[in-house]
Amino acid sequence: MIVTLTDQPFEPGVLVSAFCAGREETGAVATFIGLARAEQGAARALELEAYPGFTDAAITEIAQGAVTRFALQDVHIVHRVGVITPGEAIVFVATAAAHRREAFEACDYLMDYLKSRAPFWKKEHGPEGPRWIEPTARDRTDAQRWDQEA
Amino acid sequence: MIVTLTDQPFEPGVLVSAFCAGREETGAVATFIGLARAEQGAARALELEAYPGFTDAAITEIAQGAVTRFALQDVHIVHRVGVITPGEAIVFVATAAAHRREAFEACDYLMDYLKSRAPFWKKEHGPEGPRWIEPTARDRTDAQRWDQEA
Amino acid sequence: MARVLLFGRLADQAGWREREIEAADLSTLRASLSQADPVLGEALAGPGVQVAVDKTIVRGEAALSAASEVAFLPPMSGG
Amino acid sequence: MARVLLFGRLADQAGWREREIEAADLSTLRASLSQADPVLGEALAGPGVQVAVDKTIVRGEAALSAASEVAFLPPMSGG
Repeated sequence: MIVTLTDQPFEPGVLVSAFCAGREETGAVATFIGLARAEQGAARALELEAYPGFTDAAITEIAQGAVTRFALQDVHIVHRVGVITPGEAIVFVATAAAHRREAFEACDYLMDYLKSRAPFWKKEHGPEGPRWIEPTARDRTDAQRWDQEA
Repeated sequence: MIVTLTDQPFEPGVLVSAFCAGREETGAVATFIGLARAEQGAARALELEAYPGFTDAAITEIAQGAVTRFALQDVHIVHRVGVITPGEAIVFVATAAAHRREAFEACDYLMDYLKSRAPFWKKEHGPEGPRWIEPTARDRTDAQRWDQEA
Repeated sequence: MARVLLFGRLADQAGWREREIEAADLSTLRASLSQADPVLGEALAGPGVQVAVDKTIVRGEAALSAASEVAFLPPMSGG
Repeated sequence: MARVLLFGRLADQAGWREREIEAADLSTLRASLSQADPVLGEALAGPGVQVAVDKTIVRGEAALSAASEVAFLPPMSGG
């Protein structure tokens, strides 16, 4: 399992190739890539702040829980921090499992956590200046699905 | 939208990089990669037969339906045919949407279709010789989830 | 002369995948195939076997032209 | 001397992200921060603001040593 925070742009495809390589007993790899949207100019850049040592530890703990919960063979999470411009990858999650249902559900679960509960602070730089973002109602609802099912 | 059947091995990461490139209004890319499992030697190779012109047309029709149903911005499907050895990619599905729920659900939906209903004929070459495979009960149940929700 | 295609286990059973056969309609084609190979004829009429004419699934009878492509499709396994 | 870290909007409000402050426990630290900047003091006590001591969330009081790292965390937005 790898969990990385990085302030440098990364190429999701390279991570996918490495994650899929040499897997003779993995039937299913699900991945998710979150990209920064331009929103027709409404969002010029996104700035993400993490607390190194705290944020990555929190994500690692959740990822370890997902490995047990969904019987995963492997997880790879990369999260950008710092200033991210439209079109760049913000987050990459890959899950490997014997079968597809587990791989999909774990990837979905991890993304819900990362988007709504992970310790990041998000600032949007738009035409009207910077603005701190709180989780949306939908982020909270999405994340709560897993509490009810647990 | 691209739907391709190929009898050549392909590298999923290369497809992911191409699919993600230059997307300024896509917030979410979900991908799934199905790999051939060795099953501790029980499966030596998988052989997939398609009906060119029929199989790809059927998949394209389902993918077009998914674009409408899940408000997708783009879909890319690549499916191997012929003899596939353990560790090789059998299927690649990528979906692009503004938000992650749609991207995930569409990818899940397309995989359920591809694994259980798409016009392929599958032969497993194991230690006891070749054997034609029928869809599993779980494949049928997974695919039926979408009928109930429709 | 219709172009007849067999897929999956039907091709294995028959020992061929593609053949040109003279037939004016599907029932004539089935009769001709059964006569040449009764085991195959039974398999083609078996449960779950579908027929496509010119890549479109057909239920029941269909007229065939010289250029018709008739495919016998056993239950699909998915990929 | 505890190492005090502010995150997100708290850092913007305070105009600093990291500072060394003398305090034997959290309540003393809060009082000291409030005295220097009452608006910040209020923000640090605001709804949803959590405190981590040495990267572990702490509720209520905590003793601080010279090597302690105290982080004030506004509501987390997710990534």
